[in-house]
Amino acid sequence: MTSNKSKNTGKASASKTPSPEKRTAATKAVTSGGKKKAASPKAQRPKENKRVSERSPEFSKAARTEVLEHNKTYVKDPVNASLSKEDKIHLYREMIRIRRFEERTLRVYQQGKVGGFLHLYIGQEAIAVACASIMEANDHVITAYRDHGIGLAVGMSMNECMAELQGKFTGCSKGKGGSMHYFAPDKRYWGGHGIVAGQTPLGLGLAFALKYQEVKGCCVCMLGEGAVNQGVFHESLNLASLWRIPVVYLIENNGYSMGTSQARSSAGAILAQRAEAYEMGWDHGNGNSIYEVRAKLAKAMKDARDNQRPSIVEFMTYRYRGHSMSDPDKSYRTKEEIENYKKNKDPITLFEVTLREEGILDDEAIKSIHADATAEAERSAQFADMSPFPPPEELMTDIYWESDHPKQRQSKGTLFFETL
Amino acid sequence: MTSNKSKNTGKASASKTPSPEKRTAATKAVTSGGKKKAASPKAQRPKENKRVSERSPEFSKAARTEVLEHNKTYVKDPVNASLSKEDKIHLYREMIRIRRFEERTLRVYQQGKVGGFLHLYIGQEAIAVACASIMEANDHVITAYRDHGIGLAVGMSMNECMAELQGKFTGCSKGKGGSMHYFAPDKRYWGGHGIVAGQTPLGLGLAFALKYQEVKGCCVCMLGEGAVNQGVFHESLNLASLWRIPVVYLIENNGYSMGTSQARSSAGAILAQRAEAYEMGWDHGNGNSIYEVRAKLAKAMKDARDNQRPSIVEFMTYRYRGHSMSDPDKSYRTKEEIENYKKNKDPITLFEVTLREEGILDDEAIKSIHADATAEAERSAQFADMSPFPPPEELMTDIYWESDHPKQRQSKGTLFFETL
Amino acid sequence: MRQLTYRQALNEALDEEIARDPNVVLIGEEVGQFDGAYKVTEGLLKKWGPKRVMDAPISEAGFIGMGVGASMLGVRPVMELMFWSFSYVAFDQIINNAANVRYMSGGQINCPIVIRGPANGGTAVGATHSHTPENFIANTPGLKVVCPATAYDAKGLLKSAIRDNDPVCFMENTILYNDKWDVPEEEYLIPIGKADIKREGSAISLIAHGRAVITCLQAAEILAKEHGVEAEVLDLRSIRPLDEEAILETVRKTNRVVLVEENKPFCGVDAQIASLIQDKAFDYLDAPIKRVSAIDAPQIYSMPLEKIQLPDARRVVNKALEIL
Amino acid sequence: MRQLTYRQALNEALDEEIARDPNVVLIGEEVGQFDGAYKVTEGLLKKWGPKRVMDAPISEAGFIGMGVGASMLGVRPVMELMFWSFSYVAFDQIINNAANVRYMSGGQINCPIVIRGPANGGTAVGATHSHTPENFIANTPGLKVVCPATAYDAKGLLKSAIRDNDPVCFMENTILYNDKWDVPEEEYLIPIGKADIKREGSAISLIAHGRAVITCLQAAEILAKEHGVEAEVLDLRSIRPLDEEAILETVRKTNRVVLVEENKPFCGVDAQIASLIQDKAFDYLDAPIKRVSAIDAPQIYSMPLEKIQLPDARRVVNKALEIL
Ligand SMILES: Cc1ncc(C[n+]2csc(CCOP(=O)(O)OP(=O)(O)O)c2C)c(N)n1
Ligand SMILES: Cc1ncc(C[n+]2csc(CCOP(=O)(O)OP(=O)(O)O)c2C)c(N)n1
Ligand SMILES: [Mg+2]
Ligand SMILES: [Mg+2]
Repeated sequence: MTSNKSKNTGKASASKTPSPEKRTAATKAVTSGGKKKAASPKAQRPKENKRVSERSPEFSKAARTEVLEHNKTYVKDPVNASLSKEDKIHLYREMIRIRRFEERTLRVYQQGKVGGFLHLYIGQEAIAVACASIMEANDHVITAYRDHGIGLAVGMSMNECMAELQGKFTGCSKGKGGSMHYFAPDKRYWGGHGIVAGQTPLGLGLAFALKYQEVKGCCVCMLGEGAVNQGVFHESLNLASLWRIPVVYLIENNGYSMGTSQARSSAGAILAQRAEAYEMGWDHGNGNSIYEVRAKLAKAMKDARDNQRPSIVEFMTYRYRGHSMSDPDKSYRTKEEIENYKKNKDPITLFEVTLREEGILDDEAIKSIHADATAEAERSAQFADMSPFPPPEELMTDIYWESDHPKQRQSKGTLFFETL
Repeated sequence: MTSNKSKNTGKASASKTPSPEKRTAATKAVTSGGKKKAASPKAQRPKENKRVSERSPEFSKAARTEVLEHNKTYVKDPVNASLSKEDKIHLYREMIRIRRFEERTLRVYQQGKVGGFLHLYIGQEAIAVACASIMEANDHVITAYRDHGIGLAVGMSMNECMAELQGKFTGCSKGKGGSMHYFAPDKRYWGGHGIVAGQTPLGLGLAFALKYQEVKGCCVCMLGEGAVNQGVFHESLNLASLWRIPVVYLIENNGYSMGTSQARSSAGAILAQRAEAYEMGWDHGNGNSIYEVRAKLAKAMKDARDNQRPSIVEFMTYRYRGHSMSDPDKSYRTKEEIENYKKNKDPITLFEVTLREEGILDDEAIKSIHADATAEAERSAQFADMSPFPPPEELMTDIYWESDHPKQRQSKGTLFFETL
Repeated sequence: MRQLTYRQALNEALDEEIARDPNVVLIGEEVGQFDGAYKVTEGLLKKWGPKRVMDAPISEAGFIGMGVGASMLGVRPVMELMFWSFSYVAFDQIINNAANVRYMSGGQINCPIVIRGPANGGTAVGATHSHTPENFIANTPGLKVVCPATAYDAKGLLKSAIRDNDPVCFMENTILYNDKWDVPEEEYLIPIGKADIKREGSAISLIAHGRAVITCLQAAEILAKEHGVEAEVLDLRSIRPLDEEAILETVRKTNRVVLVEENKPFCGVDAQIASLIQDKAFDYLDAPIKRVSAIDAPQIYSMPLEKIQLPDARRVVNKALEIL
Repeated sequence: MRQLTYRQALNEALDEEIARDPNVVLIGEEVGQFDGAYKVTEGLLKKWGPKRVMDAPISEAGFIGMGVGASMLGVRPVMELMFWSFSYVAFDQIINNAANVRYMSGGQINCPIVIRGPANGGTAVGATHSHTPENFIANTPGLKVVCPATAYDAKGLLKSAIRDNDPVCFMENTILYNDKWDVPEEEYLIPIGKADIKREGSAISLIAHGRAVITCLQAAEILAKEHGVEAEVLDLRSIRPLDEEAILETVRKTNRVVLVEENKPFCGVDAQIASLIQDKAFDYLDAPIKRVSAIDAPQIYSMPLEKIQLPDARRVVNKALEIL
């Protein structure tokens, strides 16, 4: 009963990048691009240098040439051309921080300290870092349950993230949300949502609020390629286009929704193209090239901010680990496929090669960035370990605004029917 | 906050009929086309002749020329070329029967005998009649709440339909479903569904069952143009295409969902084109031309049956009456617009002109067809009036198959918690 | 005092709150140009323009989710569901997003959204259009549920709902829309969660919400006239928060209770009330708590049968007599 | 007797029913190639091929609606929801279509569909993934709801559900999947709607469904050991139909009841059971009916707190002692 059609997974066409149709707005440097995060405190022991030196040789020569060629286009894009050396190092560091954090969470999970699910972002780092790096002061972002990467990228601390995973009171959501439900509204990051595509109308709503309140900004709403098959996404697209709401739907296409390849879940090759049905703009690109993601996403965000023109931008990427930790990761893809991504398409390695070529990074700098990130991740694990669980009373807070503000409570009567 | 874009309602492009893309199957006469319904009993008093003679002159000369020109294309389509004179008269009669029935229900409603809603099909008759006339032995059909037309067209009696409206026990659903919920599974008509687009996955399921049970057939799932904005329709499209399910989505585009014009509810001009996102076939045509509907729908149904290729076919049409009876029908369209449709685009008049031109119908025949239909509608109203309401016990039947078959009941325990 | 219909009272509440707070925006199908499927929003588009009153396509999950998202940034959307029956296509957005986002974010977010519309049977619109999900919704911590029975309550409660910082699900009744009640000119608010004794009595308590309150008032009249029994009628007005104290108080006074609701019986609101009363006023009960609800079948279309299906005064009276 | 896990028992039921009836088809996310998110369908794609075991995209409303439609033509789809929490995106299809189509068609149609999957908290998957909608679903006439607590029951009830000619919502529990129980080799069916006394006792009745039954059995042990009290544990096994007789019988025997469920309390299943008991066994009650449910908050992520949130044996014991 499954489809007999032979079709592209879309992966095959990852290099063909259809140009955004009907976009007329001139591309302009997004000046806030590359804004810096508070530098992460330096760590003392550079532990991971073995890894660093290991990776570069693995990266094939052909791949290396391809990357450098590819970047020639995107490095010139104004949003990238304006990056300082420090900006670029910052981007690199942020990717490393995410990877090290995720690797560390994996160990924490294996130690039995994480409940439920753990959806790692390893392999997709370029997208979150690119996105956060081009967000302007009134831009917002929201995503699904694979939410650690963007969390760190927008500036959440590893401590609060790691603690959240372990259900600790010091976690970003006081241990109430968990891995899938990170939130940092102060950083204009609205979660972390567990129901596939459930965040897509919420992202629309954030963007609607900007427009309604006459604030110039946009909302980037991230979703997986499997999420496009939820109806509410389509309702959101139609509303976005009809009402000209400044939302950018960013599809992180990692090829699989759990164990289901794109070809087995979605008709049509390029998912972003579904935008055409709604007369929305769309674009499609290589999600492992941070320059390309920045260039294409910045255009879409600008179009949203300046012209109230929503769009879909799809980036092809890959996740190295199983869907969540319980995924045996055996039945639906080959080891070779994973290895090929790691060797030839890794977003961090791609950027490392680029930055070496640009003369911005050398062995020494790379070593220390890795060491810092490793140490920071390690410290976060210790922080989480040492943090307390929420006290039992916390079960009953943060349910209603009113129950949290008893003095300002206007309503009467019983709000809870079985308490501690 | 509403969209500033000036856009087509799709209506403007009704005459541009994009050809079904990528369809390769040769068009072949659908031999069951024009199969006859049991002739409706002749009535004695030809009451409506005044109306008949009234209408033809109103129909403008330009419109007349256009119709005849238009039909030159579609009359040659094999599915129409194979129609006998009787077949054509049958098609005409069915449209008239629907219109007379609907007019009669309106009076019944005004007499206060119909509860709730009453969504009339007047103006859209060509579509239902065309659809029913090309259904083969294993084809199925399902629709939304504007369900009287297709009900009569597939062969339901006016009596059971009129009685249902009045909540009578002799109604097709024993008075339990009402206007929005007609059903005649014995005629492969699966309702009558009140939740907008709620029928779209059901139609998919009927078609799935055919494929699963290895029966060659298809399911036509009708929906309004407003229903395309429900997410479940998109989920259904993706599944249909992915699994190659023989379903044809037939959009009856009457320009409005309640008081909302297409331009105010849907991004994009041609709704059927949303099929492209799913690599489905699509087509678009004039829903007031029964030859055209038959020709285009037959192709789509054949493609579904023969090639397991689902598609969307959209037909532009118009409803003359308000959305339901409580619609004051004042704020969202002009009287002139309605009058123009009645005068120049009426599906019955179009077909009448055509059949006169073809020498198939003359004044006499037309008169008697109208008289029959009027009399039949009148008798159905009497039938309904004389029919009993369901006895109170009927509240508690038809809930579970098991409660209706107590002897075959396998489960135990209490099924109902407040009974009569 | 001037009289307003339930519909006009709601309309006034909306109008006043739009005037009061620029963040209040009405969104729903046909609320603008069409003046509302049930005319609750009549005239508001004309008066306030398309920024404050927005017509939506038939995409309940999309626009309600949008409203939830917008509320996180401080917009105060008042969303109309043409019927609460249509909430089921948007259920995930209500149950998972509106209700949970505050908790899951450790209190960093709140959602001042109102979702309103009619939730009732009794008008021959059949099984797909007659749902009464107050129990479903109130099962979910994080949501509030309000079911006003009179024009006065409808206005005061809707204004409170719009000012509430939590998501409020506001359930009206198409049959009540035309009913007139005294409604003062001057502004007033009714706190959510305060039940109201609509009729005093000492022999038996009839507890209800929504239109069932009106049914109980009729039943009380019959009980008084035909049986000399003075029934107290307690209108819950809101389901969550619930005025437990008022419930227990009337039970302690009368020692006999009939619970009346128009929902289906299984796990209806009155199941919860019965459970509560027998737990907390066990020794005050002189007889089992009795319930009257819709007959337990999908809502029937046929008008005379639907009349039977919903609680009427006679059924309430008979139930009351069983325990008097 | 051989022992099977709850998961294996379900798997066997599916396997046997696929073998028995060519119209039985499994559809759901990851049920095939991935062998099931929770491995309930392990090996079935390999054994039966892609016609009988179909992987679906993430389109619950679409594929469940499709299943309902297919069932109208006699296909017997067994749909997996990865979690019942995801039923909310498909809610309209379940509540309006599966439940109502028979009634609205005057009995012309029936829907032999099974929708199954886990519905439980307790595994730190947070508020969006821990819903227990057995009360919501059972509120709806036209639907059946089954909640097995043991491997034996799971197998016998699932087989009955698949053969049932009405829509059955089958709610499992991920925490039970690994629990082993005696399961005979030979085929057996358990009728839906028959409660089961899982432990006999005379001092108090503990009534529960799903995993709360296991909690009650533990509580009963503690009560016996520490307090010399013999509790009877009644497993409802199905919520609709409901074995009222069995409930009333145990109450008449023990005169004291604690109801235990993992759902949130407001309008939970036990609200209905309490309402029922006090109505129909009023004079048999020596004390108020007590309830133990999940603490009334969105499901918390933090593991130690979620442990507290769900009923445990100690809370059941304490409640029991309140009325002993
Ligand atoms: C409505 C709903 N259905 C199913 C799931 C279970 N689920 C969680 S993640 C996932 C796969 C999503 O894939 P994709 O959107 O591609 O995102 P990715 O995991 O690849 O980042 C599924 C099926 C869910 N959370 N919500
Ligand atoms: C989910 C849902 N939302 C809203 C409604 C109310 N409603 C009934 S019909 C209708 C308009 C539908 O328009 P369209 O699909 O174009 O069909 P038409 O009435 O024109 O035949 C609306 C909004 C509904 N029945 N279901
Ligand atoms: Mg994916
Ligand atoms: Mg329409």
